[in-house]
Amino acid sequence: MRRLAKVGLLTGALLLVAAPAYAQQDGPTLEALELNVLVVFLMVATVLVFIMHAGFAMLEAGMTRQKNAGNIVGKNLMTITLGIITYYAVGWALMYGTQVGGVVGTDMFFLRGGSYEPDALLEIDFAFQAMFAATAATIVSGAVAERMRFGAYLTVAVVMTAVIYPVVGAWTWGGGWLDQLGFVDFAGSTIVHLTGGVAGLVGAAALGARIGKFDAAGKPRAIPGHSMPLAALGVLLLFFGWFGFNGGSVLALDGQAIAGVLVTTALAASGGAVTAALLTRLTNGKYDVAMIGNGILAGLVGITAGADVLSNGAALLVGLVAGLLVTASVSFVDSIRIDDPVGAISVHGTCGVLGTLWVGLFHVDDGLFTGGGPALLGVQVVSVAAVIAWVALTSAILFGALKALGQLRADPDWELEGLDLHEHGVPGYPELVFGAGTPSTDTRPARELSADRTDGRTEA
Amino acid sequence: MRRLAKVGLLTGALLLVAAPAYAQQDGPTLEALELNVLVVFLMVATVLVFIMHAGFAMLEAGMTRQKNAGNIVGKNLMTITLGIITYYAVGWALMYGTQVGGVVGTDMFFLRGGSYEPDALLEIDFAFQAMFAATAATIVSGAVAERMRFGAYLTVAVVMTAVIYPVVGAWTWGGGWLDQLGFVDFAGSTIVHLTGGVAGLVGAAALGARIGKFDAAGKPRAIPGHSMPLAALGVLLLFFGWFGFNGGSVLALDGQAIAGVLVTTALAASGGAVTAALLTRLTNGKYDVAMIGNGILAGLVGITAGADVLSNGAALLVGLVAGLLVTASVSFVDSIRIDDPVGAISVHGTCGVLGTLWVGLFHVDDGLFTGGGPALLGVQVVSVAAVIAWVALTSAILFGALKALGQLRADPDWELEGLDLHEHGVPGYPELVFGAGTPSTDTRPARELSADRTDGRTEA
Amino acid sequence: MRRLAKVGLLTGALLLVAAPAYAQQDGPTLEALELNVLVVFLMVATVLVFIMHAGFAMLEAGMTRQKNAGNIVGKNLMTITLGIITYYAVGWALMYGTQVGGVVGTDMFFLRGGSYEPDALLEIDFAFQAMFAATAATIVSGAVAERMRFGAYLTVAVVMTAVIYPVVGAWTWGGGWLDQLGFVDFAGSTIVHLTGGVAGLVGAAALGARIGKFDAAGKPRAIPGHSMPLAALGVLLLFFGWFGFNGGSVLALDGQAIAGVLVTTALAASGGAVTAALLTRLTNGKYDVAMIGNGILAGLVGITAGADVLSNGAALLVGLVAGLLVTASVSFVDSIRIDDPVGAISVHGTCGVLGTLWVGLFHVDDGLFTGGGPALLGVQVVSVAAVIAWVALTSAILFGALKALGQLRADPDWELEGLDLHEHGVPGYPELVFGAGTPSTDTRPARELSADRTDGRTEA
Amino acid sequence: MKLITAIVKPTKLEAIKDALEAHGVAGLTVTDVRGYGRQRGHTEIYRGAQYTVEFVPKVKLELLADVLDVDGIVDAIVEHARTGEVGDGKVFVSDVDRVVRIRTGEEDRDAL
Amino acid sequence: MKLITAIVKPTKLEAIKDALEAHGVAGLTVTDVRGYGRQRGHTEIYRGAQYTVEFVPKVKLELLADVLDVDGIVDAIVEHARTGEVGDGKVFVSDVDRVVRIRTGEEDRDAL
Amino acid sequence: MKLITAIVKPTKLEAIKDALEAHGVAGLTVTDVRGYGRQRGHTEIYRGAQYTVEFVPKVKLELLADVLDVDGIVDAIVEHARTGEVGDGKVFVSDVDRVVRIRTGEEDRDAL
Ligand SMILES: Nc1ncnc2c1ncn2[C@@H]1O[C@H](COP(=O)(O)OP(=O)(O)O)[C@@H](O)[C@H]1O
Ligand SMILES: Nc1ncnc2c1ncn2[C@@H]1O[C@H](COP(=O)(O)OP(=O)(O)O)[C@@H](O)[C@H]1O
Ligand SMILES: Nc1ncnc2c1ncn2[C@@H]1O[C@H](COP(=O)(O)OP(=O)(O)O)[C@@H](O)[C@H]1O
Repeated sequence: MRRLAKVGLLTGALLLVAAPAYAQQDGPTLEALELNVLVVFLMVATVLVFIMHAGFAMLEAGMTRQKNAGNIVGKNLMTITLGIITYYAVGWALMYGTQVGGVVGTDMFFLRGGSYEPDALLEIDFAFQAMFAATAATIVSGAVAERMRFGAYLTVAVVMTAVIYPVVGAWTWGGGWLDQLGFVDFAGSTIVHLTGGVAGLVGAAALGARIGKFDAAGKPRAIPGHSMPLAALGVLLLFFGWFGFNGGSVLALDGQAIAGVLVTTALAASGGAVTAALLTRLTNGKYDVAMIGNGILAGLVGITAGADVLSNGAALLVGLVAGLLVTASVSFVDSIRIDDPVGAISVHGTCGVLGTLWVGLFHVDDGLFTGGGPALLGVQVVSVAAVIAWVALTSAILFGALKALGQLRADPDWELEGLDLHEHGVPGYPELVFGAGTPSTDTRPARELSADRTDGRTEA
Repeated sequence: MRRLAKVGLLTGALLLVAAPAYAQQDGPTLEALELNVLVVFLMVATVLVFIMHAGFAMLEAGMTRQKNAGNIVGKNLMTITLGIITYYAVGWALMYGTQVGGVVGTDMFFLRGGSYEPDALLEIDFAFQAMFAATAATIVSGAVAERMRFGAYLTVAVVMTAVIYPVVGAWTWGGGWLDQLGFVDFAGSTIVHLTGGVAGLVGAAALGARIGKFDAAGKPRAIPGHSMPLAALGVLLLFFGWFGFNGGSVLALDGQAIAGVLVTTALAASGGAVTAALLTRLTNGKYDVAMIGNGILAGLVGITAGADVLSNGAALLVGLVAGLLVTASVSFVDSIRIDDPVGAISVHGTCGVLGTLWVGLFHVDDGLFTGGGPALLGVQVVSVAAVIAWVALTSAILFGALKALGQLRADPDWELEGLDLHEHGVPGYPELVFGAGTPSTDTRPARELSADRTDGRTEA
Repeated sequence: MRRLAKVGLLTGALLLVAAPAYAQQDGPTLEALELNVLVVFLMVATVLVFIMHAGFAMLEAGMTRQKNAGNIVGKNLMTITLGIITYYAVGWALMYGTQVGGVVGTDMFFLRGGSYEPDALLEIDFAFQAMFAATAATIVSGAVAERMRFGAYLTVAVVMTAVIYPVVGAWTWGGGWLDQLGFVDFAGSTIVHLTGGVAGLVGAAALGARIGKFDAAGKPRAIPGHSMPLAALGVLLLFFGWFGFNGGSVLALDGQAIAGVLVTTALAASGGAVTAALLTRLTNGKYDVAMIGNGILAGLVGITAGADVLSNGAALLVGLVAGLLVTASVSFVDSIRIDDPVGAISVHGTCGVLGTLWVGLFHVDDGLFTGGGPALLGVQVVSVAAVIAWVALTSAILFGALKALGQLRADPDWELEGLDLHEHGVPGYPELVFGAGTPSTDTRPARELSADRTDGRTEA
Repeated sequence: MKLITAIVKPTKLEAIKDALEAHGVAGLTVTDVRGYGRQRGHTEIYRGAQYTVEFVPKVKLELLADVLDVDGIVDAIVEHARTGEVGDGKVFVSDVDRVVRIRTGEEDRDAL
Repeated sequence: MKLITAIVKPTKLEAIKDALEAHGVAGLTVTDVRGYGRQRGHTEIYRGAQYTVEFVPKVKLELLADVLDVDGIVDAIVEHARTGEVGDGKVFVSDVDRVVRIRTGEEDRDAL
Repeated sequence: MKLITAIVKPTKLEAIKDALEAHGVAGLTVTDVRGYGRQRGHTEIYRGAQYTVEFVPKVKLELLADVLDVDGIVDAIVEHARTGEVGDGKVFVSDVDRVVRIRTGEEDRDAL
């Protein structure tokens, strides 16, 4: 029987079936209700962060060429799924298990054992945080797009979600040494985004540029993505999901904090769009839609560290600055001959730093510009440096090893003809490559087919 | 440290960190919990209304030509972001600030000052309502698609969210003169949709038709959109978001009302699809998928004014009627030589009127056909007229000024070659225009590239 | 006036307006709050299941050819809308009305009369379950894609949501004979997915294969879908929605159950991706992205029956197995010359059986392998058989009748040229078929148009 | 050397290619084109307005061949492209001065 | 028999087709092509980097015609394709040995 | 006047165009085509079933040139299109009666 019943019955009856111990212990008390509502709130946040992976998939597909469209979405499908399994098996344990020396957790592999009994909060917390881990990994996929081998990428996704990101998490959200220093990173400008951005930078550097990205003189050439509608859809899905990314990071049924975070998040994203639009209009005479998309994401990364401790004004401002910074950073990355097809390094790396330092400057209580002195800013700088060092080191080893094994970069002809064909056997858009209606399948003799339709046509 | 803790600890500990004053004041009381849950409910509604902007982006992109695909999604990205900033700075104040004469608010610019202290409810209410403001603006972008300058559109989006929509809002939801008359518009058939539809009509009229829309004899020619899958995705994202648009408009933790609204919303949308499908099948012999999409949206607009005060039967009926009406209206708009590429005027304008008057006819208590007499219907008619007058007047001034300045319409050759190229520098689908794999980038001498792949190929 | 007010005022004031009786009866009690929160929770679940229809639309469109893209999304638009109306009028009554002999309900047509008064729980439950009914129907549309007439499909969608699915539902969730036997199917591996999969199989068999699917020797030929990005978006939207499909099926504000269900759901989906990826890599040397997508969905279907009664380990395992099974099943279906363009039979049918039996094997308390003996497994087997028998029989009658009437299959030339053109009059991507910029509309004499733009171009 | 060009219905491409292969043709080149001819396009209704498509999707085959093979190839194409319905298309033959195979530099017959 | 080939601006296709129809032309075939010529492409900025498009979208018309009709058709195309701006394109004429209508097997003039 | 047609690998287009530009060629027209030849397509597995692509994406260049320039241009194309692998494609030359530049009405050499 599956029907909603009157609440009294329901709470009793169904809970007894589903989780007897739990139901007994909690009863229809305010505390029990609050806990249950908290789970619902985090369910909402979890699914919102989840859908960011569709956002990344669409953004990255839209901003790369059609010959690699199947490959890039394949990477996204694998990142979220492999990421969940890896984080379940290992990542959570390193991040939230009982710590050794404030550096790394040591128990709770497969969510078992350790300091927590499996319960509602552990489970929902895991679900929410697994989506974050996969986010850190998927950022890399944008920076290394269109030239990295699929198998190598899977390795990177596993190591990111098993080790690189969880260790950063252990130092910070897990209560490790940076947390003890007083590091403030609400939803992960540094912990998630900068981590992904740095790994992306190392990956892009190790891989080298796509064929044709730089001309003989080393001047960057634009390689526009194949579908602006998909890219825009990706940006909007990311923006949508970010409300859960930041909102859910309140991690408590605290309406005041949740509401505040949603507003600062919306304002910062909006600021990023506006300055990116105006700047490209002023410098090139045209509104660069792809850069507007990057501006929105830059604003979102910029607010992530301080969404709960910045005023609305400071939030709008960090968005406006992020929109400018990302535009400059994209050109800078080009100028040092790093090829980042979707701007992941600038959006997540550069603006991740911005967002983290911004907290040191504008924290409502402890910011340098809000009368809090330089202490917090100092902690933020140290933490950013520590995270960059760790991620750069480990990802250099990782990408270095893959390169040494000859497993990192796709063969040039794979790259020229498209990774779809060589890694997956079929193009992302087969009919654009091989002609519409493939296979052209009218192999039966004409008389077996009914006569070709002539309705609505006249013989001249 | 960022982990969910047992609830007791949690409520205490985290709240103390995040918002000490708040935690002290509220404690773990039923009232505090209710408030917090209300914020979560409105968070859900807010993100749902937000994602309608992805719906509009996909719908409008899908229903216009590929040469303008980047332009149209660029407009959508800017509408929601500019709209949030403008509504934050000005729009909210005019709509909900302390009113002068029941006509317009005068304080609370940048959400500061005025009758409310910044608190959870103000913030979440702002977030929710900012999405509505941007919706009113984005409706215009569909009606003016494929021929309006980007800069001019940005101006329109700003004025819509800063003034035109907020004043309508002030008269109604803000407690102004129409509200005092007794005007009933639950979630905005008139306030949001008709406002957008009228501005779209004025804009489309001021711009004139796209080149080629009408033949030499003035007969309308269909200009099909370039992607039915994107259009359908847009419709479904809009339908999805509408559950938040209407559901959230309950603005209270009232399960009875919320559940009822979700059901009436679903039934009306469904009704719209069915009559649009059948009508096109009966009149043209073929099911017009684009019109089915318009039918769904028409049903949604039609139920919006009365989602909480119509019976399920009346809801289904308004949807069925809306599906017919929108089909007729699209042809009518064509017949008066107004070019509305996506049907925005018919969906949001015509069916906005339908939905508003429907409340006067079928309001469970006060409808003309439900024994309530003609009073409510009278108020609805007056209110619709007032809103049309205000929006028509102000948007005529706005579009008229842009036209007078020569800033309104794109040059004919921009329009013919596509706005993407001329306004943004790069087509929305570069490889469909300039060939796959652009730039064709095999510039290294052949010996540097590994030999072309021959696996799986045989030399004859 | 539409503003959030302080909670005290609000609960009183707004509730009194919206639903006086309700407000009086409930007051600000814990029970009332719990009921209201339950509605919000189910609203979240409802909208998530709703968006699965966008997932199906994108998946099915992406995995079929561009000439049928409008047709397939048109089917999806009609399935959800027709489905809601039909389930409202008839389906709910058969499923949840007062039963006759444990077989079928007999009252509550149009949600009226019967054992429940219309109230918040009935309404939200209906909304949630209507989305399920439409899901069972839409599964069919994938299996019969690219060759079935639109009108015939509408008939099938109506019969599925009016009768075939509701009767299965009556036997099980409605409290009928299978429920009384002790059948366990948490969120519908059998009730929803197998039902859809069996009807899809019957439909595909009745229709015959698409022209060109099998060569002269009967060997299957791949007909790749036209857009991997759309297919991947579909998969991710389905995964997203499945959190509501399974999470919402807890049907109670039980945080423990909800959190657990989300985790098992995520793990199973992830397992499906991983084995599908590895298996295709091992057998073909290439990662098959479309099969990875199928693997995710297979894992989701596999966990659906037991999401609340499987350990995390058993959940991951069922996903891993589902990823293998779906890959084998797709080949098997091909080998018996059934043409299932999107793999619906394998994903929903085969893995629906897997998931249902898995409960018999691994149910935390009653599974064969967890010390519960064979009783539950027996019930599961019987139930699966009963559902297959009912659905196969009724859908054979349905498809048989349509075939006998000559209304089932599209004419060969419709099929060859694309259903879009013949059923809907316009291709899903008109500019890919008829050239960009259709109609080419520069019909005014050259002098009327401003000179072609020459900025940025030089005369040699 | 001759160039044979055929404009045919897209659904006939596979059958023609198979026939030519059986006929010993070693290569050909295909282009998606749109044709205007006796076979009129469609007039449909889209969102209430008339939608006239005057061009019909076709496929163009280009085939370099030795003079001696031309007639056989033309006949094979005509046979396998024919449905008997209006719009079956055209085959035409024109002269080519010189053909080079890029890979080897071979010319004319040897280049095919 | 002659083959007239015209490479023109896409926006001119409809006007040319209408003119040719008025001129009694019964059929033609259209291909989307990209041209490189005196009309340079664009140099734009996309995400901060230079984006040079050296090819401009054009449309190619191919038209089989009787020798006697060639000049009139060429003139009609030139007239309706002209904007006077660089990039208007080319028309060229070449010789065709033989034309077959697939549907009927008719040849040459009768095949048009 | 002559028409030079080349069917080449898409990745070679840019190099060929640069070489021809250096060679003084003022214009050319490019079409996306699919080729069937000695370079076989792929046989892949997609969702468990065999997926045979018999056509390979190629690019067709068409180039009107004066008789005197033909050999140099053909050589330049052959040189820059060659990878030495099967599938490099063909170049062929045919005769053109007349070329008109639409913008000006100039003919033949002057029309290029
Ligand atoms: N004079 C022509 N020049 C070039 N192509 C032509 C000509 N006439 C017809 N075609 C091409 O042949 C196709 C079929 O021609 P049509 O007149 O419709 O039928 P049929 O060849 O059966 O008489 C057209 O769609 C067009 O592509
Ligand atoms: N030599 C040539 N061979 C083939 N096509 C050419 C040649 N020169 C120009 N074209 C085509 O004609 C188009 C227009 O040529 P262009 O030189 O830009 O302008 P115009 O014809 O007005 O002088 C080009 O885009 C190209 O498609
Ligand atoms: N007889 C032919 N007529 C027209 N095009 C041909 C012919 N033979 C080959 N081609 C074109 O040339 C391309 C390359 O030919 P192929 O035989 O694969 O390699 P190669 O030219 O190196 O021998 C083919 O893909 C096809 O487009």
